[in-house]
Amino acid sequence: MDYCPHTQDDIKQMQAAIGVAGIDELFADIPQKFRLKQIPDIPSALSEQETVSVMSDLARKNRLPRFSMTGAGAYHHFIPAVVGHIVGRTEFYSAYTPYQAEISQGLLQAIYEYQTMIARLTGTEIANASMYDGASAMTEAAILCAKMSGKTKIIAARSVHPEYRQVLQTYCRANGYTVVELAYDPSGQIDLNALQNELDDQVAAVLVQSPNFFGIIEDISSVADAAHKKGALLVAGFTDSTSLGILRPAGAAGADFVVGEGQSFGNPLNYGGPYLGIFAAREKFMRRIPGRLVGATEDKLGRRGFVLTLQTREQHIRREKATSNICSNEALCALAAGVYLAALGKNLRKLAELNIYKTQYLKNKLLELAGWREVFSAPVYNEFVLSCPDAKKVNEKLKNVGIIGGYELQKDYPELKNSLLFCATEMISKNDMDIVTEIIK
Amino acid sequence: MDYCPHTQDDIKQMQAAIGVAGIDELFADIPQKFRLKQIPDIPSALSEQETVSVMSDLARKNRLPRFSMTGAGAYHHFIPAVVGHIVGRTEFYSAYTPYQAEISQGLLQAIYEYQTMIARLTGTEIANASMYDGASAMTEAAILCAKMSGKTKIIAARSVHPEYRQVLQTYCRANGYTVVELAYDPSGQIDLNALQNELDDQVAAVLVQSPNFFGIIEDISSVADAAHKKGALLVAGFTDSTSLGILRPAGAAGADFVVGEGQSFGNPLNYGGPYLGIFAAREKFMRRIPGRLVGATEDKLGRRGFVLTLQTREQHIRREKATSNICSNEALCALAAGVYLAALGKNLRKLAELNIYKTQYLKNKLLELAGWREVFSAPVYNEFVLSCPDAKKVNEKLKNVGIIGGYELQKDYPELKNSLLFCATEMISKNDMDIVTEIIK
Amino acid sequence: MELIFEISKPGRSATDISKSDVPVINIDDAIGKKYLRNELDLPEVAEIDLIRHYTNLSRRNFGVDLGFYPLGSCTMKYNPKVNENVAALPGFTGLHPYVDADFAQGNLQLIYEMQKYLCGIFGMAEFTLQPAAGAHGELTGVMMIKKYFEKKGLKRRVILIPDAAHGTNPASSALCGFEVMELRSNSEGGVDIEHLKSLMTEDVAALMLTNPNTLGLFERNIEQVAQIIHDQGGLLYGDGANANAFMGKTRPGDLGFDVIQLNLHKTFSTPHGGGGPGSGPVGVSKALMDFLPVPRIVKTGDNYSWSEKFPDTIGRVRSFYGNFNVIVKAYTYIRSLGAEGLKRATEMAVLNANYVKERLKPYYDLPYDRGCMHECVFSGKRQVAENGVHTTDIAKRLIDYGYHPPTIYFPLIVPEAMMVEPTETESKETLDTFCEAMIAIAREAKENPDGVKNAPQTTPVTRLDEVLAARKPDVCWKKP
Amino acid sequence: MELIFEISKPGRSATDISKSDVPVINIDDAIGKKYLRNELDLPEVAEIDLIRHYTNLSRRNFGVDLGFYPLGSCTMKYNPKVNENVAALPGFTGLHPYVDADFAQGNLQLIYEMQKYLCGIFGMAEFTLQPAAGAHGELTGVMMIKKYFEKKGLKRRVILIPDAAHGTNPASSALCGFEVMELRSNSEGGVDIEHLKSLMTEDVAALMLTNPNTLGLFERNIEQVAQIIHDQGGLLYGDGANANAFMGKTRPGDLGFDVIQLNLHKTFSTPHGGGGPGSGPVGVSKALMDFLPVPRIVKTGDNYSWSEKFPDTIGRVRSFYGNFNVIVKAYTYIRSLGAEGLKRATEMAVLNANYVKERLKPYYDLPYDRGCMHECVFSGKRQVAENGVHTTDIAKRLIDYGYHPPTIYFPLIVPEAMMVEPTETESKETLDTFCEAMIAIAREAKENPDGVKNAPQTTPVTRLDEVLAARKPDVCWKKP
Ligand SMILES: Cc1ncc(COP(=O)(O)O)c(C=O)c1O
Ligand SMILES: Cc1ncc(COP(=O)(O)O)c(C=O)c1O
Repeated sequence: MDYCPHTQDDIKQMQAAIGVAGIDELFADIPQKFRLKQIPDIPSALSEQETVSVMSDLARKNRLPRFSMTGAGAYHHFIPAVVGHIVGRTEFYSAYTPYQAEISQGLLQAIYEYQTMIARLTGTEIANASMYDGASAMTEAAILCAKMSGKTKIIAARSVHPEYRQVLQTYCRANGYTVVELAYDPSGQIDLNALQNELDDQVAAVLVQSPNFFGIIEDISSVADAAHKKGALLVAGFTDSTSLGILRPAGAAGADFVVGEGQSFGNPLNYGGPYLGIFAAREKFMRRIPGRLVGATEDKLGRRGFVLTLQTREQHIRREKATSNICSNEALCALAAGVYLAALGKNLRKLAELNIYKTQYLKNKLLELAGWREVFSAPVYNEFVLSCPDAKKVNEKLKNVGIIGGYELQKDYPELKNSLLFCATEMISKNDMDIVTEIIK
Repeated sequence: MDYCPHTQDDIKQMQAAIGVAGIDELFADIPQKFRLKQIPDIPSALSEQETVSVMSDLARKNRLPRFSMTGAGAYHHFIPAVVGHIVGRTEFYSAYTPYQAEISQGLLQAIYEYQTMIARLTGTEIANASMYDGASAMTEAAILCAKMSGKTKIIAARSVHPEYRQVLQTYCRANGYTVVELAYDPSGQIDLNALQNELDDQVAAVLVQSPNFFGIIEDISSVADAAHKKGALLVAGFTDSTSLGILRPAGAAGADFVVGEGQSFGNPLNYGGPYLGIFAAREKFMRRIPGRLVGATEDKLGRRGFVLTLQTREQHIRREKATSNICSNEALCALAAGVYLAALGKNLRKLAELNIYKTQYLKNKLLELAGWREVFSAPVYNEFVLSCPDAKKVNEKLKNVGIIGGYELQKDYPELKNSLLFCATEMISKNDMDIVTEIIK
Repeated sequence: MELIFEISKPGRSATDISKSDVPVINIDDAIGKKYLRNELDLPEVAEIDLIRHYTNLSRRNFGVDLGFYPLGSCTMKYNPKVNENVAALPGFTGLHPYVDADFAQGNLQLIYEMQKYLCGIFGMAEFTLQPAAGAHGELTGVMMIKKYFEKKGLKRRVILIPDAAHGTNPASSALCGFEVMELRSNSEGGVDIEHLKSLMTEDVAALMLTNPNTLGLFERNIEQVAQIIHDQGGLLYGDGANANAFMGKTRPGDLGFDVIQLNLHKTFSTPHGGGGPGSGPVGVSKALMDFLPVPRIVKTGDNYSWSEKFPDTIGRVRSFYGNFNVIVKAYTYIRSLGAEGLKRATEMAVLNANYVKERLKPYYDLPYDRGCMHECVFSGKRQVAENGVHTTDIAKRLIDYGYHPPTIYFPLIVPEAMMVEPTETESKETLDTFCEAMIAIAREAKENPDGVKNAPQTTPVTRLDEVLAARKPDVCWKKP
Repeated sequence: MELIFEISKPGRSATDISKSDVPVINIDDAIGKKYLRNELDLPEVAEIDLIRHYTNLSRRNFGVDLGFYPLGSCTMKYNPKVNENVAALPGFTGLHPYVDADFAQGNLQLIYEMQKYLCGIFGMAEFTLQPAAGAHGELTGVMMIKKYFEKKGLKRRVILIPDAAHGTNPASSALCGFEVMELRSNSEGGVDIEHLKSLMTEDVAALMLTNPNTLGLFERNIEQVAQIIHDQGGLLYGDGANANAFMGKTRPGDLGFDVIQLNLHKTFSTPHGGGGPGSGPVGVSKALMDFLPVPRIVKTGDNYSWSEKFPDTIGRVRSFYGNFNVIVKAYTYIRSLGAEGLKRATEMAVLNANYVKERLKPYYDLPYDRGCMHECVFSGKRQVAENGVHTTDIAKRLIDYGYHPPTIYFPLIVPEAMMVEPTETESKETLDTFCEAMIAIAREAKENPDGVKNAPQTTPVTRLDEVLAARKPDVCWKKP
């Protein structure tokens, strides 16, 4: 299939208008020796029908699990039908960044609404219109703290998602910042004493997640106090963003930045992407934060309208002095998140409660199994850690019947041998959970 | 789930405005004894998530075949992606009949374009914007011929789709018209001598299909001449509408009405519906044909616009004198057909050729099997009839491996024992067809 | 906008055809030149042209997803998106109608249960889901009535139809060879009992009654009406297009109806598709069950299958089994709402209609001033008399206010009729702003009648010349 | 239009939550009051409100499916619908990133083959698909460059970037701790070789070159440029955002580039989504392979899996594996076009750009009058000087003609720049009507400059006050 509308006639006429005898003349600037005859290693073209069958075969090579008990940064939630119908509106998805406000009011308003919802959810005053994912959101917040303060030390709780910390390391290494990792205590929360000891006047930011990677809810306000006393800023993340529907927002507990993965808000699992980074902050950082910001303004007749604003923060104006290099972001995922939140409204709390009920049930169920124990004691949202006689074997058994078990923590936390991180959302039924224990035992 | 936006407050205020104390007062006109307490036999309400899982389970109770060799009035063709994206535009599907032209120009123009494409395809001058299906299109054409002529006899070839003839019978019985069935000859075409004999001055219309139910291409012009000589009108149908891409249209061969099933044009199999009845005719019948007609006109500034026209034919104006009782039709299916035809354009012929190639191959393949014979000799489009030692057994074997075999003709044509009607479209691959013979032998 | 033909250019195409994986044969030889066409005059456009053409066309069309659409008698309620999604599942869309029942147990169960649900909701003995639309259902019902009398060896020629009835009622009766006699409405907008008595003879097969009728009024004397018909051995046919007015509150079966047709696309919330597809199931009482069209679905154990073995059937009214995929959406709607939800839908629909009626009463004539059901009918008489502003003008002006106009000039017994059916899915806010627009237009009719007569002004075209369209019909484009 | 918050009403909701099938527990006890929030201030709207709100918002937005969108440097080509459909297959959308590789062989094969295809198209040794966008790819590439020198025990501080480069280039370099030095363009719009020589020292890690550059001009001296960089042990980085200009005609790998990033959403036709998601794969030469981010995909036999065992990796740049579902669409695009189709896309893209350049040259200043590649850059200097009409005004006026404006005021080295990238999916007819609009506007600028300055007039809002927006930022709605 070929998507060029050019007929032979068109091409002739256009060549004449340009004054070239053939297409190749248009590529005269490419030195002869570098001209390519033919792209290697690409299968020949397909008709539309062939394309569909080739791609369907490939999709079928994947195996969709019966159900899954792994969250660990990506969560299986029900997506109301309206979300797909709205993000499927071609006026939205076939547009690009709304540089030209007058013909982009739809997207601009939708994003302004998204920013407002996120600010309210996170207990902050402002939010941008998305970073790449939770990891880059947290990382850019940390980098920003360092840039603003001129300090070079960043404290990250070990209970922050391992991959987020790896991304943080990658960015910090390139910038010569040092990352100090902070232990968790037996409850699963961060060790406040360890924090006190690590905090010195070189610390730009403290990074925590609540719920953290273990599903544990952190005591953000204590962390915030400790950090602020030492002039450090607090970057608070979260794992499953649906937790924002019921947990006290980090913003309200004193965090300077609230960042995290927004996938749970109306975006499919998609094998890891596209997702969206939620980035919210205190108002005072408005002119420093990375990413797009939509602002309300007026037209010549005083009618309300929306535009991209404070662009002097951005690379296309500030170049090497920009607060970030981000340009394309995850706008459509943010739109989905906005529609999702508008669809649920206050029901987001009900959803969070349901997740908690399911989680409790699964935990109790699994604890009935011989040799299974709780690893941590602090309260959790929809994930929890249990240790068992043989984690690998458990997952193997479940896999054989098409069920995804828990996340094996040992690879990231050597000290947590045979410990599994389980997740239960509204997508798992009582019946599913009852089956699980049958299969494992 | 409940789709009423009414809050308790709203309801109170509205009751007050109306002057009733409660909802039940609004139903005061319903005699007490007839008031219903509770609808029986309906499962309790479902949440959106539950709805999706209940319906998905039901859908999974169906078994999708690996591939199918049955056409017989409904055809499996590839549907270009654009079709779904256009009929999925909510401005189209959430609208109703475009009574108010000024806010319905989109649909009206699309239907005007559809009418034009159909007229061109069928070799006629006019086409309406859809009947219920092929059967009702053919039946209403026959009834119309009888009404216009005052004659009461209708000749229908036995090679017309059995269900179409059954529907015709049902309508004619109610109207006191007699239907005479016309034999086919050994070639599979209708028996022209038999036709001559049946034709008398009481015959309102002759009904044929080309390709007919056996896949055979009829000699429409001879039939037309015969019919017209005796003052009868010719209603020519077709089976798979993609055949119109390559076969001489009945309109060009002298048919007065060209009718048939349009499902093949961009509409999924959907287990039989919704489909769309194609109804095309000679210009002289314009003021008599059933169904919606869109016409071009002008607005006050002389700009081109489109409206529903010649509505005096229709029930909402003419009531019992209307040419038909049809009101809601298959507009969205007609839109899909229009988009499909616009997408393929001249490629419709290529598609038809591909169907012919596949059909030839399948026929030859099957004829290699011991005891398989061709039943008819005339040329076919993408269906053909073969007789074999044990038709039931063949289909049983195929069914066991998830393949739909041929249509068993015996139930409609007792004389065609162990005869199967096979169909091969672009959706069946050489590989599939090679497997088939392996399975059968 | 240009026509697809006007943007067509030879050599373009929006999709392609696969190369053949089987031997290519000579078509002329295989089929014969005389059977082949030599031209194929279809548009040739690239995918980008096609998408832009139809997408921009869609933007010149108004649907209920864009705004209020109070088109009376058509029940333009909001259709839930989840229904669209589940109906699009390959399991529902992918099956050929002739697959062996083993492949289609899910579809068959759905059809079987849908019939059961409808029997429960409407109090009928059995339903067929075959008819493709309401009018098709009417025809099917009338055919059964005809057969019913034939079975009895009786030949009744007449069907009584109220003057307020929808056009499809007489049209369907006529299409079935019946003679139609018009039944007068009384001063209350109900059946004129005396007139009914005078018309009801041994020659009358049935009364085709819409209840509530097209004025949105419930027939208070329904019991007596049924009595009169049945006493003479006649049958009572119910046009169920207005079922959104009583579903969950009363049942036609209990009211004495022998046959009813439904419009699933209205009451059971399937998108109207710009004029269709619809679905017009027909429900019957025990007495008429044997005449139902074939095929009918039978359940044996947990197994479902189709059967044609019903000797007294009127036969087949459509190929295959009706508009199945529409039925999937309606089934989904019933399952998600449940008994309580269906009842609430009716209650809110009636509440909305009465609210609009009360708010607009002072500004527009209300020919029958009593409690209405799911819709209310005003008359533009006053505006015509005082300002020469017609109902069409009011309708077109509403477009400028961002609304789809109500149904106009129907029912015929109301001069300059405006038939408003808000449906239950509209909020009080929407009704209030609509009513304010109607009130503003009533004022405009007085103060600036020409402004109203020149509406609409906000549309891609202004008022179109329908007379020209009918006088010089152009229903098929010809290259200039 | 009202905000979703302004149409919100307590008690409404567009979806519901299932009743719990497991025991309900007391949340306050289970979690502790101090950890719970007491308010949740989200909009409350019914499904009908939500659909109407966002559908009507969409109708106030312009996308390439509505019309011509020549936004320079962004490659707004038409994106095939079939790609959307296949990417939506449950097999692709439904998998959790942490499922065992056995469940994801289809996805892994797709990623593996996609990397192979990109290597073939661009002549690189290996690709990573992890970066989420072009700028993310730049950062990843620059990090690898840094690591490359660290491995050698060298510390090079500088990256050279042409003055015409896209803002993300210097921003990415800075975000990686490099010092940016600006490289001048010569009179031909190419690299000023002498300036390059003078800047190129042992302290320079790399030159970040966009070829063709943002003027749409191919670097004729590319061989010499590469030579100069490499002679000093430096690396040549290629910003591949403009790959639509050469894909199939030449390969960065052959031209001497050591690292390039692509913008799949541009060259490989994935919808831009109103600003994203995109995808920014990075390709490297053999010398840099070891530094690629982890995880990397490995094939053993017919089996695919992820591996992190690459000691010299720069580490991880994103969680999971990148914007997988975007990659599915790009992969589909490559498969359907094949080698010939990709080449033809480039050829038609360049043909279109040169056609527009030639047609508009007489009316707008063309700072570099030579054959362009996939885009051409005009200057509005003349209109400013003669009529006081600025490029913004011209852009806004184009909106009234039904077009999305080109990229404006970029590249920075062209005053009043208008950067037009037609892409290959646009027809001659579209380019002609666009050019006629541009010509008409040039005339309007002379005859009626105020008309142009007051554009647009056809939009729901007229020109918006961006200064006010920045001076009194309102980025989060507050209840009045
Ligand atoms: C009262 C009434 N009866 C019958 C019909 C006919 O239904 P359909 O359009 O589905 O054929 C309609 C709908 O237009 C109607 O309003
Ligand atoms: C030349 C050039 N380089 C880099 C980028 C950045 O790509 P992205 O927006 O995907 O981050 C862009 C796109 O805006 C570009 O045009």
